Amino acid sequence: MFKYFPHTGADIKEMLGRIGVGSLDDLNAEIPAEVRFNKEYNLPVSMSESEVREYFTRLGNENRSLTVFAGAGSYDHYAPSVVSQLISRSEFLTAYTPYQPEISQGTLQYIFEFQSMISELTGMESCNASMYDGPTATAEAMFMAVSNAKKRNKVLVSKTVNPNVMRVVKTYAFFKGVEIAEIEEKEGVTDLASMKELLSAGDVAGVIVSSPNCYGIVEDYSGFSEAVHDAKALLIMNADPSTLSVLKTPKEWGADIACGDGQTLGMPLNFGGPYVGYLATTKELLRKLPGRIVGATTDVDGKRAFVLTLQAREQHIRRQKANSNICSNQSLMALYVTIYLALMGKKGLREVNETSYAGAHYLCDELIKTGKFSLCFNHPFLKEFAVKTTLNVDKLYKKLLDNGILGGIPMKQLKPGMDNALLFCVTEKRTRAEIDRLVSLIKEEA
Amino acid sequence: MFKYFPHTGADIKEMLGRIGVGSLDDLNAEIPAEVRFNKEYNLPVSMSESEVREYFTRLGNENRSLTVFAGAGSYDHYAPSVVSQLISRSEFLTAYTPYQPEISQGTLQYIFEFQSMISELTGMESCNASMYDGPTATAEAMFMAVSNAKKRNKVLVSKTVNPNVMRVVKTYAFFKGVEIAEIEEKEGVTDLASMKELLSAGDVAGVIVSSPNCYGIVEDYSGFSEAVHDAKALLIMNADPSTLSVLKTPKEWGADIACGDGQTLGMPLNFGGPYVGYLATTKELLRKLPGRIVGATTDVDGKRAFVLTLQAREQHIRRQKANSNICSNQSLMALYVTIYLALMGKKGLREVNETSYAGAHYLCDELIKTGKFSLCFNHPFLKEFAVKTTLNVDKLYKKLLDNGILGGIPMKQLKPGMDNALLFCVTEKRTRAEIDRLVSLIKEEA
Amino acid sequence: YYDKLIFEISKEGRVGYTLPKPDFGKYSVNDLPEGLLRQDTPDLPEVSELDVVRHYTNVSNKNFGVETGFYPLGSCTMKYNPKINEEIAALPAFSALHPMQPAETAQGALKVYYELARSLAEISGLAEFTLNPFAGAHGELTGLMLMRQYHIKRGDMNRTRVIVPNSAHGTNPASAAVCGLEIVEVESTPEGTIDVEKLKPLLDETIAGIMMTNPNTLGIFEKEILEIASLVHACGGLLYYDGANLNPLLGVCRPGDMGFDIMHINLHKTFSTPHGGGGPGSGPVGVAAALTEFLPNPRVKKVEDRYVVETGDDAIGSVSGFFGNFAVMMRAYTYILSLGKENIRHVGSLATLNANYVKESLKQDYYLPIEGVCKHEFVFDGLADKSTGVTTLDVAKRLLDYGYHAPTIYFPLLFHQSIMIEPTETESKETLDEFIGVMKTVAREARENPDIVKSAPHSTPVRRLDETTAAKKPILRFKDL
Amino acid sequence: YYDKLIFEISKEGRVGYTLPKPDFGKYSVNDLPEGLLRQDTPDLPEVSELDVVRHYTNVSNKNFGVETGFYPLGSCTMKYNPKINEEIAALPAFSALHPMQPAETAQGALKVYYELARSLAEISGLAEFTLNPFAGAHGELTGLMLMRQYHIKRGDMNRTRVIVPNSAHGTNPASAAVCGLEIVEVESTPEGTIDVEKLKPLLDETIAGIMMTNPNTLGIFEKEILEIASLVHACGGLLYYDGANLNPLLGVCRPGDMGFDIMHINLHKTFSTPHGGGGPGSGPVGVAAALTEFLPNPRVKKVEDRYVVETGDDAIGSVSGFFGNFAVMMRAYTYILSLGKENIRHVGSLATLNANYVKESLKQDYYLPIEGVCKHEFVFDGLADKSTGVTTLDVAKRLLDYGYHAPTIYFPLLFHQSIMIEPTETESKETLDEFIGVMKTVAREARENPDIVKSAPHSTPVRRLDETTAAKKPILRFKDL
Repeated sequence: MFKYFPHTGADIKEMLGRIGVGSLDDLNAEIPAEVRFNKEYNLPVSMSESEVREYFTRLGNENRSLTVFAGAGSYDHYAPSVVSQLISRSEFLTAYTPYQPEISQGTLQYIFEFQSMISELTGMESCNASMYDGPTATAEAMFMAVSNAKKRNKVLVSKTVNPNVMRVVKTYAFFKGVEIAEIEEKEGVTDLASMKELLSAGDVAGVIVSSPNCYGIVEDYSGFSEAVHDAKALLIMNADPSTLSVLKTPKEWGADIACGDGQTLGMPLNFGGPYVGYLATTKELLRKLPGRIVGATTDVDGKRAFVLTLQAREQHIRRQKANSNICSNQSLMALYVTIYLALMGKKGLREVNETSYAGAHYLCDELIKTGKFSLCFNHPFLKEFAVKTTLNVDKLYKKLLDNGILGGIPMKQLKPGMDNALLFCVTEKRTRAEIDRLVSLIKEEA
Repeated sequence: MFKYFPHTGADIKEMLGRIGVGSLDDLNAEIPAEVRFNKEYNLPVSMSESEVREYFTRLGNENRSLTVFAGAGSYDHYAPSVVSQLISRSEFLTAYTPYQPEISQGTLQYIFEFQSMISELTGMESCNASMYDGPTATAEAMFMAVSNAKKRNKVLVSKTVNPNVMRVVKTYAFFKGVEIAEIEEKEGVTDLASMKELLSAGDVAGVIVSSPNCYGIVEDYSGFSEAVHDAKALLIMNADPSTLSVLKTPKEWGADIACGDGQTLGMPLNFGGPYVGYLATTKELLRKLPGRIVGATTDVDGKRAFVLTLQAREQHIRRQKANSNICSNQSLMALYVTIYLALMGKKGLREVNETSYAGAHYLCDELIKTGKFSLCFNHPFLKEFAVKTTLNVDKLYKKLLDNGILGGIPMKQLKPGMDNALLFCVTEKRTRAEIDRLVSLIKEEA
Repeated sequence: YYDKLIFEISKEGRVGYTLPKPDFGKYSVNDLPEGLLRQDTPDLPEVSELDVVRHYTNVSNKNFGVETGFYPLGSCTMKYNPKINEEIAALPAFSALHPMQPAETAQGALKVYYELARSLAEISGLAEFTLNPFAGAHGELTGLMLMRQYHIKRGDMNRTRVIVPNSAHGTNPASAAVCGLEIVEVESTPEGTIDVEKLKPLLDETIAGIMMTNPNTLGIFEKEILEIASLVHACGGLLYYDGANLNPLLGVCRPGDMGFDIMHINLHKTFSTPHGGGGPGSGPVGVAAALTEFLPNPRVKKVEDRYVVETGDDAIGSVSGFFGNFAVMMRAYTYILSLGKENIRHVGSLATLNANYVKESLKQDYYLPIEGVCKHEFVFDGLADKSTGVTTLDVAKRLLDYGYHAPTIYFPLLFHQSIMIEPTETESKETLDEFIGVMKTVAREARENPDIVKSAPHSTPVRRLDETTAAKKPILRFKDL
Repeated sequence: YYDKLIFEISKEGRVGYTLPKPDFGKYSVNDLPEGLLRQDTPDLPEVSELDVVRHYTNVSNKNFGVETGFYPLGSCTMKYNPKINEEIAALPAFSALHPMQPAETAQGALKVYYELARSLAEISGLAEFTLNPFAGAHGELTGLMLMRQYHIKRGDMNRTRVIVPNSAHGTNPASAAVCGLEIVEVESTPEGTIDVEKLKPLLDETIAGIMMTNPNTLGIFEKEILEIASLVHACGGLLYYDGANLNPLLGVCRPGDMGFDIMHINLHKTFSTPHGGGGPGSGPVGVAAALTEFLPNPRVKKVEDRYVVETGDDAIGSVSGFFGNFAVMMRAYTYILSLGKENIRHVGSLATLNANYVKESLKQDYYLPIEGVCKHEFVFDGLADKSTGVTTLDVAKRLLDYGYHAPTIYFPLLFHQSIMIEPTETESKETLDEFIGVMKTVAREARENPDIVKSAPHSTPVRRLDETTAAKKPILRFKDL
């Protein structure tokens, strides 16, 4: 037999005997002949383990390892060795959703820690056990707002929200029948006046903004929550959680829901996934929160323990009226975040931002010094920034790639029309030498 | 502080207080000033984890990954993914020698399994918990023979033993005062007549031969054990344990001690280490066996359990007369062997040899077909063989390297004087395509 | 018993990280306008690296996984998660790829995506797959979006109702609702399959389609599937296949050949990727040829020998930021290549063999409401002896004491005391025999010493929990403890 | 409790492997002459991959490691084994290297060997290192060979005696014996250090040298080391430093500066590589300038910017097949680079701080035979209260119940009830405080409830073992069970 099938010939015979059928084939006797698959699959033949390794090594050689100056939703932050090694413990890796809490305290405890940490970062009181990714978490936040508003089903989204997030929000909205209106941007930031005008119709359930925004700009949301709340809508803020050790939190901005992607908390780029979404809200909106939630309790002996709780929400008891169909979380990636944040702690996460900030601003200044670059918008940024250039963007991008460097990303890939702009990102992993090399390659073109 | 030092400033102060000294420096007050090291170490400054990765990745790029047709003591067999992942479980990896058996049954049990498996392969009744590597295991076997013989301290070693083994044996022998005499080889195999002559002096404690030998030849040791035993000496056989699923065992040849390197049981090449030695013997010689040994017993509740046993042998009670100073084993590598053999089992290990045999003989035949090669010696071989060639050996070796292929190894590296020969090895990992490419590169030279 | 939270071993000034020293001079994040900066410091732990490692090692030991023991969790296909899958998924040549790097620099990764999608199409008998959805439920939602898009693009705007059997997985109606569809339940026959006669009257021009799984949640094959398919198609609807139960069909039949138009697959079930305590999973969605133009963006295509990333105008939109859970796909594709066509074909029958063996071995002790051959899983309706007062919950908890994960309980809802068992094909007869033995022991205990079962578990890290208080007074973070 | 052996879950016909299908036609190993072939089949297990994974996972759970809890094992330096070390050691760019591939194709690996050797030389104050020895004891043997070779090459053939303090590690005399040296014991002062006055008369022209460790096995620094060195050197002997106790010296002093000529280092102690349940370790040996020509083959040298492999004619020979345990070196070098010069300098003092803190906290409860500041470890001579009948063994076993590994016991032999404790610098004050608390609890139990201590452990996977029968009737393999 095969290494994943423990059945010996004798086993099969004995087992068929107990079942009372004559052959393996007889086990499928009730299946109509018309639908039986009697051919061979058109698939490769079995590869032995060393052939599998060989195959993927060869495929891997067809990928290029690049020095990443790109962000746009995926950030090349440092991923500690401890994390990947601990999450590979089979007790974490091969467990199911913690339906049996007595033998799942490992999963339940780390999710409780995850919720606690996300609460600390966002300032929110209530956090769930994680979502698929940032974009879907934002879409779920939108549904929360609509559900909360009862009759109103329009949601405003700022044009400065990352287009990847925007696309998913729009897709979800379309099929659920939620109306999306976009808030205009002005000089790279959300236009408060445009938002107020859209709110004035009185039919808005929620407003989605982001921090930093799709240009890397740290927007000033002063006055936003007041305007949104005056219109009886909810303010949803998609925020990069890594930045929340230094930037004003969604809570401080007056947001009702914080959401976003935890990839920045030390996850590998993974060609886009798995990442992990987070979704946090106020105490008041707790019961609108979709997905799994872990709470503390005690067992019959009075021992502290953790358990999936608030399961009796709409997707379970009124599932036909569900606002969310999510029934799992991105648990192992939540563990990734939890261990990452435990390692980095109070001090480390600030240092990540300090170093990224310094590197990004150094690069930005060096680019501007060439005389061929200027900031697209004159607003503060942290680790990511958009610059206009008089150079040929496509040629530059290609040249950097040829030299093993990814980015800046041509801004037109994100915002059609922004033909002469690039979006650069610098994390704490980028060294002075790497930046200087990037700049000198660019200077060759300048 | 540093990530591996959990001491906060407050901790240090409080701890010094309890100790009753004023500063960390005061803890070393008794050390004479003349020997205090008050300079800075001439070492690099601390690298953060991502810098460490970067550094070793760069160094790794200065190594060349080669398709291995070389053996000569290190064999490129398939190393299952299961093994490396299981041995990285911290309960195995970060444990000490199992001095406290109550909390070390994991280590003790797998060593018991290791001993059982090595016993099966060698045919021997008694096996220890593993040695450093094959060469040192062979040296220890030599000491066993000398100790067993009491007054005689000469040991014969066949010239067909791998020179790497020979060198270590000679080094150990020299300092311990054991006399080594070499048995002549004849047409690539140990000369029985030469051995008999050397034995006839009556001063020989042991005889060391190997299987397969340094040319890859599977020697026929018929008559050897009788001659050795007639001379009241012990027969020591260094055997590649991987081959023992198909080749006549040391026990079947009448050997008293089997030893060798377990690297062939699925260990990575590791640039030469860690590997693992094994040492097995008869029931009669059990108490001469150096190193750790695990035995079965019961606990006070009658539960089956395992424990380090026979510790009261000479290196402990008469340590000044010790025949061995070994006080650890190569435990984790013994686990490597154990898991490997569990996976491969009865059938798999035979298949490894079947495939290696077929590949090696195919390559050999293809080389001979070129008309430029012939076997050095006309004897049976398994996976490794030495060929003479009319081509320029150095040029050929270099050409293959330039094409990403290691080997055959120029035989002169092992046996000075064998200038026109190459030692090829083919394991089950080498595909037909790889062999054909090797042959076609050689044909370009032919 | 280790009972600390990471916050409880935190101490001011301790660190667990190293970061590169910045080398850029004067810049400081405090140069940002004061109003954009956080006023307080988040209360994250301060611990050493060893603290972290020891903490999460000890936390892990409070968990049960497939590698700890047998996990007969019905509907979850807790098969062995091969180690080689993990090794391959961790290859830096893939894990270090940025999702926005140009296709020409990620040909290896795009090939994995493309080939896996093709393999799934072959195995399911459908035309094309997207691998973007993140999980089974996400795949369902995506699949229903495709169903709606199909009708919308045909101008058939009134098809907003979807038929779901009353034995369906709980997510089916929820997914439909989130997709803006109204649910119509169709009843089951006493044998647990869809009642075709009851289905017929439901089929009209408002029906977008039907969601089914086959075998259904009772592990019973819907024999009348071809008739169902032709009825639904005749009314203009589409058939959605819930791939949660795909495992028994490998080598046996293909959803596409049964008339299904859309399906999702749980890579973490049928294709052996680990469940990870709840995720990340992956929920690829396949469609028949008529629906391929609606698949979500981005899409991976092969043009001659190269792989490209495309977006389509008729797509439903995007359901994910990038390409879905790529690292999970790496594992699934490794599994498919490892098995190859000659082994994949045995998966279904062996899974079915194991399920029937357990069922036949236990039907004296547990009440089997539906007789006959099941597929990969089956349902008992509690203990055969109904006089003991021992519930399905008690049985489940008692199994934990014996070192097993419990089966799925109280699902499907068709029975009051459902115990749903799915052994999967990777479990040996010995493991099944031991489990059968323990199930019989528990049945005997229920008769002879019911209290020990009712108060179980006894030997787990914690015992039964007060779930009521947890829900009534939710404590969701350390600060509120 | 999982109690099976892998052989006990074996079943004929089951497999746990896949191998490439040979593609070479007619060849078969059975073509070898009949007389060269094995007659029977070795009785290896036949199990599935899942069987193997679950078996060894469950077996691992019967073990205790540094990541499970505190391991205060004196003389063993059970410090934290950083995870990044493991990641780096596993890089295929190193682990796939064949030891015989030409130096020009292994420059990265040779550089690691070379740079690590240079780093150890800097840290120890010696001239050059070989990294070939596989373990501490192997390093000792190699070091003594170097000592003898030095005298032999000078024609000083009568130096065959080596002085060893009576507090020495057990391997010291054994290593000397294996190296053909005769042991001369020198007594200790009541403070546990070498009695210089007793040393003097031993020093004559038959003395090859002295083997010491400093701090010694009691954790006491040999203050008179400079006088000892000058005495031994004056008589023509050499000083060997047993590196088992190097940890407290990091940042404090260097063996070379104290006059030592030869030393070994245990990478698995001071340099944080894992102990692996007994190995693989690594025991590099360093020497003063006068001995470098004797270092074993092969040697790694730097010639301009390239690294080469050399052999030397005056070398003692070879002590290993190749370059030693290279993958262990990768870990140690990662550790050194991670710490860097600014952190390595703190290791010694912090290790000493931890040891003294525990010692001072427990000396009311346990009898401290030698007062004063210790270095990285110290020895109690059993409980302070000698009236209880509770032995050191009992205390050790009781600690297991509380989730600790036991300290080293009955070593050094100088005291009857030795308990040797070495906390290492990677343990936090909280961990030490908890350990101190438990040690005090055990001391109280010894007074108040001695039976619970004498019959400990109670909560471990197995309890005290019958070691006598194990040794009397040895059962060393499954077949003999």
